[in-house]
Amino acid sequence: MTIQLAAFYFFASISVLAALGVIGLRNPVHAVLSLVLTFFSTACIWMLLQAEFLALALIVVYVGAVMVLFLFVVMMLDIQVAETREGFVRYLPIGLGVAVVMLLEILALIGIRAMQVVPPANPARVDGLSNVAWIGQALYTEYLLPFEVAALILTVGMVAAVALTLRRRKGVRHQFPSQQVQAKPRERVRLVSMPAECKEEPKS
Amino acid sequence: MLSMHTLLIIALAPLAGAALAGLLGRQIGRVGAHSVATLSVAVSCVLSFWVFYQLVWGGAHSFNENLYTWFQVGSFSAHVGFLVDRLTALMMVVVTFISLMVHIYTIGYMADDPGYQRFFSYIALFTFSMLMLVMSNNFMQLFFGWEAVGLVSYLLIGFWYKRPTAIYANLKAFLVNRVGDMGFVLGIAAVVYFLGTLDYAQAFQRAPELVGRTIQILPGHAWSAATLISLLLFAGAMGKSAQVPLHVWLPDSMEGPTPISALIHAATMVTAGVFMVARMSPLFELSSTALSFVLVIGATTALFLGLVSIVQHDIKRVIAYSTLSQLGYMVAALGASAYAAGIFHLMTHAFFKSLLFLGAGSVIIAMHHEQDMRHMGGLRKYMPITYITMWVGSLALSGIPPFAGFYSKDSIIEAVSNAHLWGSGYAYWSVLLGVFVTATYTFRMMYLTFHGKERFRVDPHAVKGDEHASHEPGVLAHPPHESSWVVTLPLILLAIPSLLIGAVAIKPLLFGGFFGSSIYVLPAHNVLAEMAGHFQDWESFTLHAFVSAPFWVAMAGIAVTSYVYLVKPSLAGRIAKGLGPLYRVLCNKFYFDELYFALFAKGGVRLGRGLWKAGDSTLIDGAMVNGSVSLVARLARFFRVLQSGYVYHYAFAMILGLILLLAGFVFTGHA
Amino acid sequence: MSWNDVIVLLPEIFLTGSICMLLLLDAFSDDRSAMGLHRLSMLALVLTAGLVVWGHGEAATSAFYGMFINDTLAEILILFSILCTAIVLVLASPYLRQRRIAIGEFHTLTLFALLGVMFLVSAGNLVMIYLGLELLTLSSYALVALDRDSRLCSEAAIKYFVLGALSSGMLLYGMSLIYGATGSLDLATINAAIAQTPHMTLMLIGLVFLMVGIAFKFGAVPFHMWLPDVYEGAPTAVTIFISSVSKLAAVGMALRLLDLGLGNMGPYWQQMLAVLAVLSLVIGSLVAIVQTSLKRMLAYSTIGHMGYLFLGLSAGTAFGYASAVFYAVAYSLMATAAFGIILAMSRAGFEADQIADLKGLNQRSPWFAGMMLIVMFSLAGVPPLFGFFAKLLVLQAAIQAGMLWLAIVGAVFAIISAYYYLRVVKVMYFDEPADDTKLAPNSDLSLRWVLSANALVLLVLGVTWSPLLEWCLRAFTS
Amino acid sequence: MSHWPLLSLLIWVPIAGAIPVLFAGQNRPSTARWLTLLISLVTFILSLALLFGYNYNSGAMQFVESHAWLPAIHSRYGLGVDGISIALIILTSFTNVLVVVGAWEVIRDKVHQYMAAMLVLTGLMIGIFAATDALLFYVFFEAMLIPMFIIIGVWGGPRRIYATIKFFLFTMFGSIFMLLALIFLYLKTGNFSIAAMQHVPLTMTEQTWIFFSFLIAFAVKVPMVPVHTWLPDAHVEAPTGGSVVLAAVMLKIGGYGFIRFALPITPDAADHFAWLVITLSLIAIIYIGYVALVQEDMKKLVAYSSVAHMGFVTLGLFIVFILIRDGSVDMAKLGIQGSMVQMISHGFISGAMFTSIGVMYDRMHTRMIKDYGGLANVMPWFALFMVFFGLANAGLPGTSGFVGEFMVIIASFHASPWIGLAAAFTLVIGAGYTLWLIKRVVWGEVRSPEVAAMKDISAREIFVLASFALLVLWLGFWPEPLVHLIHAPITELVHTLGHSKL
Amino acid sequence: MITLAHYIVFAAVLFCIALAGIFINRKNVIVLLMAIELMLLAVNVNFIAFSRYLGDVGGQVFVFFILTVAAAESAIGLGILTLIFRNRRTINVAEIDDLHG
Repeated sequence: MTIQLAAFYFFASISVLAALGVIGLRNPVHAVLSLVLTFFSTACIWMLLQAEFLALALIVVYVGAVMVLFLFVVMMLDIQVAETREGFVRYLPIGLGVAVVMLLEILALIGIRAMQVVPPANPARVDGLSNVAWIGQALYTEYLLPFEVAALILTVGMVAAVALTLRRRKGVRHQFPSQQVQAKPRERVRLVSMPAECKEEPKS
Repeated sequence: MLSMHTLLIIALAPLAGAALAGLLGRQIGRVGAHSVATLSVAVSCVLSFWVFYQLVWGGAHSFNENLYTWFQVGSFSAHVGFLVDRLTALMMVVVTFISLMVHIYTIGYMADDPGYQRFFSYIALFTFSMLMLVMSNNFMQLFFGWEAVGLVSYLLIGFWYKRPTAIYANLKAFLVNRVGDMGFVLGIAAVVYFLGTLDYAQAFQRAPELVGRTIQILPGHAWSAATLISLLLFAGAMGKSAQVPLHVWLPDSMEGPTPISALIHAATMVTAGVFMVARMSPLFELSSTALSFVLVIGATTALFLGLVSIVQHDIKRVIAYSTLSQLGYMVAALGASAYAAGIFHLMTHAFFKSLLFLGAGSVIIAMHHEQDMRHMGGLRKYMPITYITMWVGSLALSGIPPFAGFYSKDSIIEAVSNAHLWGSGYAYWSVLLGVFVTATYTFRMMYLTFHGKERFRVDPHAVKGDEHASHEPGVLAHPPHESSWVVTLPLILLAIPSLLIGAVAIKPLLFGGFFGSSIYVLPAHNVLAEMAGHFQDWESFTLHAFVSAPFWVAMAGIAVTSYVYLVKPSLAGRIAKGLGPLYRVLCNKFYFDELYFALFAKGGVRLGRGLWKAGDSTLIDGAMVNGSVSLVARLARFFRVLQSGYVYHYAFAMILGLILLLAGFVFTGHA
Repeated sequence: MSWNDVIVLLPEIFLTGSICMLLLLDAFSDDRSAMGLHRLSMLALVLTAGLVVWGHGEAATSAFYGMFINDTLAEILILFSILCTAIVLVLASPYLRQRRIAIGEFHTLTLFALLGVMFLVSAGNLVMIYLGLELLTLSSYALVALDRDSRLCSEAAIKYFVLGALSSGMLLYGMSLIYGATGSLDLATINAAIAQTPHMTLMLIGLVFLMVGIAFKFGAVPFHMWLPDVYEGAPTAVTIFISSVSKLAAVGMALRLLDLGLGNMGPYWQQMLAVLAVLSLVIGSLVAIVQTSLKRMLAYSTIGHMGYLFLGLSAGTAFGYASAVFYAVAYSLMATAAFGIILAMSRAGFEADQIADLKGLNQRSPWFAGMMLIVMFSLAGVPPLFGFFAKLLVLQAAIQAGMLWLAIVGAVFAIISAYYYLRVVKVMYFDEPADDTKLAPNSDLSLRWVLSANALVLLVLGVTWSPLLEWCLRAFTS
Repeated sequence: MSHWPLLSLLIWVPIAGAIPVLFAGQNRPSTARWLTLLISLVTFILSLALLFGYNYNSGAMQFVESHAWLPAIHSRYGLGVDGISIALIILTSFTNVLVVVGAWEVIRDKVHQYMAAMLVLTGLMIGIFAATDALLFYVFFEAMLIPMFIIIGVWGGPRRIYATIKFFLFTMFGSIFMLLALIFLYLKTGNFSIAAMQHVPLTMTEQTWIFFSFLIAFAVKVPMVPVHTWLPDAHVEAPTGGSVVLAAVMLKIGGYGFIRFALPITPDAADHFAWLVITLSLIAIIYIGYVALVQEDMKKLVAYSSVAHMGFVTLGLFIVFILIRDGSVDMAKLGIQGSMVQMISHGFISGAMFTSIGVMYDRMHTRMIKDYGGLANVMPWFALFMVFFGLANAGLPGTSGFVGEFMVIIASFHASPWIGLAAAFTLVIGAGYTLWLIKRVVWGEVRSPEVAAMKDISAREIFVLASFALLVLWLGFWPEPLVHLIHAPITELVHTLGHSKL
Repeated sequence: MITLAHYIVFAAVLFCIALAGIFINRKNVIVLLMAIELMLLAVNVNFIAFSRYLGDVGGQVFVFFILTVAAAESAIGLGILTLIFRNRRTINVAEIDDLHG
């Protein structure tokens, strides 16, 4: 067992455990933190794959921005922890069962044996490029159009987030002291005549 | 010579009369209606006589021409056309003459009926239909006339459509006839099948080809083609001519006005079956099986339905059952291959039976629509003309020489006795005993009606208002009186042939080769030819009667009846009581009606309802249609529940789908 | 990259520019009724359509290293997407105004979604598929949630979002496996590599995962669960968009992935599609019967219709693809009309989305009842309406491909599905109006005109659709 | 005349005519009525024009029109008629006139829509009979359901919704399989021309599948047992005009379909399964006869009698195979002739029967037999017609009802005496249910004060009934013109059927 | 050595955990969103691994886009989440079932 392999097992087991924590932990805050841990350890695995740029991006973009956003929302919404456990245990066996079946199917089909190959030499290294340069070159030539479209997607994300959450404060009730002062008794009490009883409408 | 135009006028004049009287009845009024109808029939009658004259004495040949093509499919075609030979001409004369008599009679009989115009329209239409039937030169047109007379019969039986019994009777009449017609149509189909044509002339010409041809009706059972055709055709005759077991409609048909009973249900329409069989003689002759069948049926009808007549109280029903019995004689004659005798009896019967019916009608008018003989008696002094003419008819019916009926009936009995077919022994005894029965019921009727004590009383206050309203039986508002001349004139005019026609016609009709080629008899079957050997003239025939069995049998019947009804009136009741079970069977007409009602009417309705409920409602709509609908609905509701609204269920469904796709396609697909 | 690439991309670029303009205009304008915005959007759509037509040549061209493909298929789908979007915008304007839903955002998001469709159906690369799809779906999520104060809208949005993300996760997983098996993201290269790949099982799993993503987009059973809830919960204007433009996009995506990318695995995915088709026909047709909500019923009917569309796709022949595209076009035109009439009948506070709400429409508004009649019979597949011929073609494709049993299943469920369309007609024509205040169609004139034209087109196209089919066939026979 | 697109006019005049009628609107009913009548009359006269330009000696399609329609799938706008089509087209346009007149005052609500629906229906039905392109045929065949669906659903009786949906789904159920068959045939022949389909060789397996597709489609339409149950329901609930069209024309489409499609396209399969159809036909004649006997609703009774009568149509068509096998070509022709005559005749008679029931319904608002009785007392003219049509329905010679039955019975006796026997049973059972109905409704004492208050028929009603009656009589006394009209195509058909496609 | 299989298995495990997280979740919507992030993570692992072993840059570029899109997606998802919370005062998925049938 090489050191890489040991590192892989280490990070992979942390990742998996943390992932289980994400879906299993009672407190959403803990779940988010658990997800952060998963990301971290997975980023390390990516490092093992010599994908340095993406590993860093994962930490910076995800852990740094997205997860914080999650955390922020969790805090803001002030969710009660108690209400969130019902049914979990009851559905756990079947859920796990299905997940395991799924996993077994995938694994059985992927053909693990055929995949027990060692990686070739890193083409970037061979060309003397860094991982970042390697990606960057592809991104600005071959993948230019997707890159632009990705920009559009981010714009949509922004527009959508604004459209969904930005409030122009319509529903809020403000006090208008000047109007209150000018109020007259007639405006305060309104007499409404109503029938003494209401007939039961026969429900069809 | 005969021309198409003449024949067309004969046939269509009554139709025109019917249309005018029917459709414009309100406009032309009662007088207009009866004038038009009577006149049209009179034209037909006169021309028919002329045709008859031309054919018999004028030397004209038979007429056979098509008028127009009804349809033509490939080489198979149906036409409308006329075949007028002596047989036809005789029928035309009988039909139009009696029809004319009935028209005249009706003017008086129906004088105060609200449906006067309608009635004239119907009987004129009947004349047309009957003429189409007898004048036809092909099976299709024959069937047309056949059904058309049935239609008019239906309409006329139900003429008083408010009466529940009348509309019951007409439905029954139509349906029973239809059973026969079903056979008839199949018979026609069989004719087409074997002979390939609907035309009489061609069919008869090809008839010999039938010999030896068979058809497999049931696997392994070969039927002679001629037998099949004949039996099927005869089924039609059984319906129309009311032979056992399809006779049940005829007594009920007396619900119609009396002139109709005379015209249709005694003289003309019911004899269509006899006519038809005579017409088809080239076919029937080829099958002795069929002839035996015809013979047995006819003889049975003659005897057993005559018996029923003895116990009837309704004057018209007595005559009706008598008609059945006499039709049986005619059919028996046909079965014995004595077609001419059958036609001869048909003719004499037409005269005397319509005479009897019209006479009965006259009595009924006098009795203010009372028909029960138990409330009559001693009428002879009130209505002498009716009395006398009816006696003429009765004697003719009973076969007393020298009245017309004697000649025809006696020759039938002799013919049957000479027949060699299977069942002819039975037939002979039946027709012979039938003579006794005939005399019995005829004289009983005459005695009960015209002789003895008056069993009615006259009470001017008993009846108020409507004449037709039912009133206490046996109570009359006015004393009975003789009918007006329009009623009695036909009686007299019919009495004359009833008296004379037998003596006049026997020689030419039976032994003189009158029918020529119209009727075909195999030499082996030709009983009349045998009889012709010792026939000299009508006088000797008459004298011979006094040493023959039928005459003395008739006399015995008369003697018994006279004793019972004239000498000892109380005896009748005692006899009835003494013969309890037999009497009841006769009163209930051998339970035919009950049986048929239970089996076909009720049974049919029950079967229909059962099929409807079980088939349409339960099986098709219930199980197949609504079953699949409810299955769909149940499935739909089930699947709907799956759409629970919980996002994790949705996700679960997706993942399950994924797993199944993986399992299904990758495991199996790749292996 | 060259100028040529830019020219090929001109419609997209123009539309992007227009959207940016609109965004700015919306942000800095006070005109809350946003008529100006609306007119500009329409203008942008018309011009984009013009550019699409102008830029299209006979032969297929690709740009940006095969990322972008400009061919007849893309042209058809884009043009009809633009048409449907335009219909949506016209119909939505009064609707949004009455409910005070942000018109500016609606317009921009809708156009973004359209842009996504344009990229998606022109994609020549898995990356472009993914990005186009996400551009479309992210906009759609936001559109569904746009009526912010509505409980139902937000519920629909979260369901749509979660399940949509799940499906795109699966799609990505499939893409990753296919990438792993073939070593390429370019669709044509993938297809070429299938023959030599040693990882056939990997391809197959990838295919299954891809299929999930595709089926989800169509709403095929069992990946359909989002569809009724979203259709019902979303604002009607958005429902129109999702039911029409999204389906056009889905068929484009399916054809790009399955035909262009995995055409050499045809036998596998044809079988899969056939199974999904049957399931969709069954569930869609059956569950629609028991619905009381019109929108929901139409949603289930959509599932059934997607089953028919799959009949064409699963045939795997040029004619089958053409018939599927034809079906998508027909369906989207029917959907805009059907939901459009619901929209026209609704007012703020009364959504007219229950079947019973249409009671006695014939007495209130015979014209719209007649239009709805046309639409319903067209959906039911009764000739001479457009919907019938769409069914005819997919059935033909199925039979031609030897899948007679599939055609028979389709035929049987056509009968069952006819029932619920009839029910709508029944309510409109045979029932008395329940309450005389309801059921006045919206008085907006352009809405009425567009809707009427939309419905009548189903009748007119019903007997003159031949060029459309020829056009679709051209997309696959070049 | 020949260069006029006569058939197109026949189809499109009524359909286009529906538009102005529709625009006459709710508030101008009499405009709508007169306009409709005018259009109907024009259509009728145009249809009569077919008779004059028709070459009686040719079995080929005449008045042919053919234009490109859907080149993408090689479907053409192809029209053409032979004698069979002409007979049915005239029946359609004629019935339409009478229906319009019959509905004059009866339909009061939404007159314009009713009239427009009737016109559209007429145009579509004419289209069915005139189409020589299978797809075009199918389009008309299905499209026709829409107006009928509306007619029953809007102007029908209390259970109209059940009835109309049942009607629609049953018919669609049948036709959708036919569509599959047509597509299959299209793929075989490369176009949708019916003539081409008739000539394309097919294996027995193919023929069997196709035959059953057609069988389902047309059996529903005819209707044959056991897919007939939509008919009683639809008839009972439909307004009078709807019932008349349904019975008089729509059922004929089934028979027409057999003649045009099922028999010539799949002769061998039809031959092979003729026993099945014959059995079903005989069941229809006997079983349905009994079922009709016990109906309590007049319309239902007549509807069932329609099923029984249409049994003769299918019987006549399928005994042909036995006859051809036996070499009785003339009898085979007779069988088909009988079917055709029966179809036309049934059009008149059932149309008249439903009109009569409508007349009663308009006065009493009930169709239950037990509510009536003794109509002859208060409505003598009506009674005349009712009895007349009743007897015609029972197949009395001299009326059209007899001719077809007579022909079919004769032909079927040729095929087998047992078939003949079973078919002839209609003489009894048909008379049974019809005359029992007449007895209970027309004859007898006036049943109730409501009946006593009924007024005899108006001139308008007399016109309608008398028109039917004249035709019934005409066909009964002289069927040759009709027989001659359809003779050439039938000869051709029998010739086709005599040759195996295998 | 670490083989490709290691990474693929690892990704598959993560992927299945994410799936399980989605459908056995009876808690709040946030966990759903996080499970989706996990799923994307699994996909990314796949891509990077394949990219490495194929020596092709495409996989890594794809991951770049996935990360980008996921960010936008999170923004929208959280936006919707807040809407839900605002309208219903809960984000419990078991209570969000107004739309069903």
